[in-house]
Amino acid sequence: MGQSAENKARAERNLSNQSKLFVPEPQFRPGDTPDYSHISIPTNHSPNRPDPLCDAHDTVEHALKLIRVLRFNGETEGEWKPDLSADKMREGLRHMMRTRAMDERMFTMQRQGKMSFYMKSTGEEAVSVGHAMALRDDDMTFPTYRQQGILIARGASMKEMMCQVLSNSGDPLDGKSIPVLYSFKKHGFFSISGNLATQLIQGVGWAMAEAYKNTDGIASVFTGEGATAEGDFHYALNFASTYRAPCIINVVNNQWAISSFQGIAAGRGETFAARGTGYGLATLRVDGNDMLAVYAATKWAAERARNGGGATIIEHYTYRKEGHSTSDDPSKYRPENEGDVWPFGDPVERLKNHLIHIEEWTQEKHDALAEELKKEVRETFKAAEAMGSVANSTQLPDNTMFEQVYETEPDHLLRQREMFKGEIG
Amino acid sequence: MGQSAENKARAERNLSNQSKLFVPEPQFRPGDTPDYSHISIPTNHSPNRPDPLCDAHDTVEHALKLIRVLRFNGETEGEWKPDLSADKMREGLRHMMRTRAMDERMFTMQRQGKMSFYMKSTGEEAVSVGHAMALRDDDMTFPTYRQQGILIARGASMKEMMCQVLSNSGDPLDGKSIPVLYSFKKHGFFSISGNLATQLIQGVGWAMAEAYKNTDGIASVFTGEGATAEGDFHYALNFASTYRAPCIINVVNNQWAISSFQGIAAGRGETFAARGTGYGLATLRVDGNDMLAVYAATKWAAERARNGGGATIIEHYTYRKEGHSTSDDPSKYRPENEGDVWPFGDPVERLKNHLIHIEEWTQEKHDALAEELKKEVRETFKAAEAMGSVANSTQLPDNTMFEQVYETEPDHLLRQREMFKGEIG
Amino acid sequence: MAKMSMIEAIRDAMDVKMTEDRDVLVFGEDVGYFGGVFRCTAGLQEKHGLHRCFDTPISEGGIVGIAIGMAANGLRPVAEIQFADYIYPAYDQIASEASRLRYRSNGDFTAPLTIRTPVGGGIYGGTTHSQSPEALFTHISGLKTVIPSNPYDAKGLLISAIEDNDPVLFLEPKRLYNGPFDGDHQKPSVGWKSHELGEVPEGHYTVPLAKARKITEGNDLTILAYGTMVWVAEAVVKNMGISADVLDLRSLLPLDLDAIVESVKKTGRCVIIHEATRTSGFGGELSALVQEHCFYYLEAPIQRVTGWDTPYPHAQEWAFFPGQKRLTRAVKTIMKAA
Amino acid sequence: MAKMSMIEAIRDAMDVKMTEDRDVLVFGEDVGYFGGVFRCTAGLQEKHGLHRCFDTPISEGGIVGIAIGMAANGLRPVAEIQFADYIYPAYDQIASEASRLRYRSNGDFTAPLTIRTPVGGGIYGGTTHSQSPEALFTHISGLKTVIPSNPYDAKGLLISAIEDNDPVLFLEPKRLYNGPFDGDHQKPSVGWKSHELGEVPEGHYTVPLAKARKITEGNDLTILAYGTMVWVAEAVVKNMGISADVLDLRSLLPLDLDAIVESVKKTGRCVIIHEATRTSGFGGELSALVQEHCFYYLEAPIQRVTGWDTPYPHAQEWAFFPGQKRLTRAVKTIMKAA
Ligand SMILES: Cc1ncc(C[n+]2csc(CCOP(=O)(O)OP(=O)(O)O)c2C)c(N)n1
Ligand SMILES: Cc1ncc(C[n+]2csc(CCOP(=O)(O)OP(=O)(O)O)c2C)c(N)n1
Ligand SMILES: [Mg+2]
Ligand SMILES: [Mg+2]
Repeated sequence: MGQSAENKARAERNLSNQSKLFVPEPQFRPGDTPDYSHISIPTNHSPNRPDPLCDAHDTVEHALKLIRVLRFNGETEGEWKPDLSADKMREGLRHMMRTRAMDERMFTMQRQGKMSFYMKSTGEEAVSVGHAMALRDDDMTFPTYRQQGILIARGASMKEMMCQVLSNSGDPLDGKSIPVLYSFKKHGFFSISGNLATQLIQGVGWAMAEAYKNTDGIASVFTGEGATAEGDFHYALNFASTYRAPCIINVVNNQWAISSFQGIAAGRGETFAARGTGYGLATLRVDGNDMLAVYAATKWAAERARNGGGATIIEHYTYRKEGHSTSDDPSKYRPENEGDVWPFGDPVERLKNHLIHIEEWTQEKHDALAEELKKEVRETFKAAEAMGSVANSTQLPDNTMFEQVYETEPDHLLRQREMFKGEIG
Repeated sequence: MGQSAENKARAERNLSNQSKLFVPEPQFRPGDTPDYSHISIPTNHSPNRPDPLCDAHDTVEHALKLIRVLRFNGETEGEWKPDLSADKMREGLRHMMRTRAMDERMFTMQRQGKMSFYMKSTGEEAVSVGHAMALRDDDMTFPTYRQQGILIARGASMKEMMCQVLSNSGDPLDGKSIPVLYSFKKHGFFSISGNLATQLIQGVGWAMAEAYKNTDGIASVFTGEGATAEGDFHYALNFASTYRAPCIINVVNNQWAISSFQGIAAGRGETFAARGTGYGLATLRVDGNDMLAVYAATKWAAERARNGGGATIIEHYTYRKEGHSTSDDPSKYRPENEGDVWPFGDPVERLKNHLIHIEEWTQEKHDALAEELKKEVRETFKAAEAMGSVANSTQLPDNTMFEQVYETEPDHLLRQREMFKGEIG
Repeated sequence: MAKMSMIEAIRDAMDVKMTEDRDVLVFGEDVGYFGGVFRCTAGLQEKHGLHRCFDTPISEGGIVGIAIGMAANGLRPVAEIQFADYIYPAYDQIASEASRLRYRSNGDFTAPLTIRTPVGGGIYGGTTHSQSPEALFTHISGLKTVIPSNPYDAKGLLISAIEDNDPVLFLEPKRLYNGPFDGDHQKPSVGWKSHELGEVPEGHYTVPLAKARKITEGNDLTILAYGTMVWVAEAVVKNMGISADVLDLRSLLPLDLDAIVESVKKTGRCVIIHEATRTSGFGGELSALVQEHCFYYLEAPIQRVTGWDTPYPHAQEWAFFPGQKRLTRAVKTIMKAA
Repeated sequence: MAKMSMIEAIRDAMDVKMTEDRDVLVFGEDVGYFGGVFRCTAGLQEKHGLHRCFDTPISEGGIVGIAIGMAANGLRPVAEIQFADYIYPAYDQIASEASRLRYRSNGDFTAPLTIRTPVGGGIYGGTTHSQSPEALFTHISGLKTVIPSNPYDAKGLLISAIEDNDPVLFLEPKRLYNGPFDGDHQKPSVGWKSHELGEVPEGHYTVPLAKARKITEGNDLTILAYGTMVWVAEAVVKNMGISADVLDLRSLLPLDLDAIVESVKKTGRCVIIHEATRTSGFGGELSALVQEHCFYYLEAPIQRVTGWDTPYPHAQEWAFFPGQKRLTRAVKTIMKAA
């Protein structure tokens, strides 16, 4: 096309407002009344449960269905129902409630200026807690910022976690990282990166090392549905497939990536679990608000990985009930009550209902537990805050910032340490 | 694990040679006698031909099968048989033979030191030629270094191509790029990058621009099977799906990526076409040594894209008959005769046999054409070489190297031009 | 003249270009309906349509990749990378592709695209929301790198960037989005509306891409600064009561070397300040250029004032940030030196 | 003592470490059965097993990504990137992840991995097989960047890199793989076997990571060089018959600043040479450091001799390459200057 033809074409485009460029949009925006009746919740819940060492191809349908165990009426159903004692289920309930109680308190404290930032996992507690309970405690997890439930389930010190979000003198990370980017090697919890998706392929490498070392350890890696669009997601699926790495690749589909609905990442793809099909990975899709289903799917994938069957991708279908972080206001881009009408209910309520249904729990006990946890969280926070916060002083010496750049401080950093000493006088 | 426990574990690993780390290997290595009898060549060749605007899901099976038209006995068969006149088929045959003749000559000339480097497409000519013939000439292609057949089919000047590989005064790129990294906007042939896979997502962007401008142009992007492991491949599939970009994503599976067999990239994935399934793209897999099948599959995908149906991924199943490039010696990593026993035959032979079978061609005409093309290539090369080569002088002024870094040369480059002037005296 | 924050000025630049030229598209993570996490694209989708301002998948490489294809196909895409700290997945598309397309095709194809991204610290963003990676881009031939320090320049430079026929990386100092910032985080913040550089003409105007701007004029010292550091430098000059040229470089590649050389030849002393990590930062290049061109005029060693060679820490943010104290010390040292 | 080419020395370093330590793994594109496109890993798979030296998918980001995970899990991976020109898809994993893991986890996790990759031109590789991107890595805190110029150093430095507990980028000047190269491409090439630095001890030895090496000793001038440029500098010094310190820096980050400062204080003149593009190249940092530390000793402006600010052209390779002519001119200029 010559220059003048190009100019003409441009002028025409400027006149017309026609375009065939398709851009996906969510069904509901602020002001709309969300209606999710089109999301079918199958009554006979789930696909079958194949042998964990089955051919990956046998799970193709699972990527398009939804593994569920808990019915809304408190009953359980289907092949995936795990063999969990009432004690274990109560333990899981407690972990979820404790996670939620901590999230609540931290959010409020951030609003009061005690910390710079916080991220809740409200509505998604079953994913992290159910998953962690189905793993061995020494299986390394590579979480995102929304799996604090793993730490809670594995018995990490809540005070240490709070000191991390406060960036104070009790912070194991010495204030180097922003709130919620925990690192707890002792709890099999990999250092969380602020860069999305990068850890997926690292977790695959970790799993390859387990295989190389001839252990039966596995790795479990996490991403939100939004971050599946990064190259690292592809690397993880591809390398996990090629080297049959003993790992689980979890996609937590909570419908939103900050303000973008899941369709921006999904495109015309039917589910995120189905992304694994073309790589020859086992693919499961699970009701992420159903702790028993998450537990069951994880058990299956862990057994597969541990026994040489290779990687499974699990899509945890859930909903992000709150804002993305304390910096976010979700009412700007989605209907306020969307979370309430989300058809899969609340993970805490659903497990509670089941335990009450089987007469292993009561509403009174539940309320008492909630109260107990609230108190524990409040007191723990008080103790943590005593060690400093950004609101007054973090009580952290500034020159820790020069540490852990390298194993030993090279000359140029020593020189800069000196310059800094001169600066603070 | 404490330090001493870690040391002990390491010592144990050093003693044992056990490892569960799986690393895939090709079936045959130098010294082996390759046997491909396990690759089934279906006699009733292909899957059905759905409507080009069908649901992507209707092509899931196509990703696992193989579209074929030409039988080895010269007959054609199946729903995919395109409506191509004998003239058009002879034209295709000629393009393939011309591509091959040029490749042969350039290879020899490289060995004689006339150019620094060359890459042949021998055995894969049907992919580029069949594809180009099924597109409109103004559809933009984003090729790799092995689709020179597109240029030939679109009538690019062979002399200009030769001047490019010679980096001489007739080179439209002024010697800036290494041989075969052509750029021919006028022939809808995007500038080839030396960086693998990067152009896939650019092609999707080009296609989005076509949709935005409300034209009915499409883009067609290429990658080898090896380079599908790059992040850009994932970006391309994902963005093409999200924005329903009018494009075709071609994976040329020629079994080898330099010395790595296709299983390194594929892992446990069944086919490369199937990678598209999880993204909700249409997926076709085609016998890449069957020009009519390539033509037919491309027509289908182009029609789908042009009419708003979105992107198709096509895996072209073929074999790289020669070394990766003039720098490569394939006998180091695969059996010498593997190409000969490759069960899908040679694309030129297969189309020739068909034309002879339908009595539109003879062996004599074929030999004469081969001779004619050889001569044409030899003479064209002579004319091109007269314009310079790396063997003596490229006849290119050195300071063209400062041009086209930016639209206008900024001060710092002008200063460097001056410095260079001083240097050459 | 309107009063605008830097966010509004940036938004206005895009609005002006989108209105003038239908080839201008705007996209990136959260930029569509929501208008961007820093609100720089707020309202553009509503005004110009879904297909002209839209959300992308979280894939920086993909975002720049489609921008290149669109630009090569005649459009003028403006892509947002949510934080410069997240630009690295797009590094290959920027360095190997956008910046090389014109050269490797000898002008057959070009990539007139703009990449906008917020840089710098000062908002407790820690290691992954505070980086200033300009030096990783000024090493890339074929690319232009621009960084405004105020609303007026931001709008004028962004319009120039969009109209430029080469790829431009447009760095936005996020700590300046709402007002100038002199490094004193305990002072109440002042908005752009009460600053003269918050006066932004309506409609179309440009600020040229390779021209520095003199913020203060003086004889004893030259301070080379860009982005947030311009305001740190201005405050130090004012507080110390010294007579100094403060140059806001605005464009790092290409660079206004003439303005730099003219000033240093006059003053004989040069301090360079940037927020980025010291080693191999852009200050190294500036220092080398100054001594190459002004060697015989220099009365004291050129000083670099920078962030430390560590990641940007969270709790120790203000100990990392090159604020007035650090600059003042350097100025004192250079003024004392014989 | 054995005579080895640089390829053999590099291979030997890996062989020694793989034999000593089963935690050492080697992988990358084509490195397994085939032994790498430059043959640096030839024979390692056969000797140490398929699971210790293997091919990877063509995915530089994936390669570095698994290396990080393995390293964090106690192994010592050595990853090959086929050409440094193809390292950019791994840039994020290197800059944001490998280099940051120790810091952001405060030492809870570390990434002791080595990334080997060939750099530099001189083989008609054009824009995408010739780059020298070291300056893009010396800006990254937490990473070490090393570049040998001969077989002896290559082996010793590579063993140090593998044993180091931090990530190390190991750059291999491909034009030096088979012999020293002084920039004169018309001269018949000489192999390492006839050079004293081709004498390489068998078994384990190390060359420390932050120490420069003096190639020639003299009083009038200091030339700072690394990689291929070391041999260009040596040839110029010899041909011009001048008395110069030629320092082979070997390690760029951390840097042996003491050796540099000592030499420049002695000679008062400094020329820096590198093959990479000029603007924001590592020469800028070196120049800045030299003038900061030796200002009062300098008798002439520091000179930078570099590749041009263009992509590396194919046909014009030798016009881009900073060879003896370019360096000689700079030396003459600096020696003439008062
Ligand atoms: C590489 C990179 N790009 C962008 C961001 C900014 N960012 C942080 S969280 C987020 C959304 C992630 O959404 P999703 O993956 O769905 O996880 P969710 O927050 O829903 O758990 C974005 C865009 C980032 N941290 N890293
Ligand atoms: C990003 C990048 N990594 C590595 C290379 C080096 N390289 C060039 S071609 C090639 C193999 C490609 O194989 P495939 O994609 O199957 O294409 P084919 O050569 O078989 O057509 C490699 C590794 C490159 N050019 N770019
Ligand atoms: Mg999400
Ligand atoms: Mg191939």
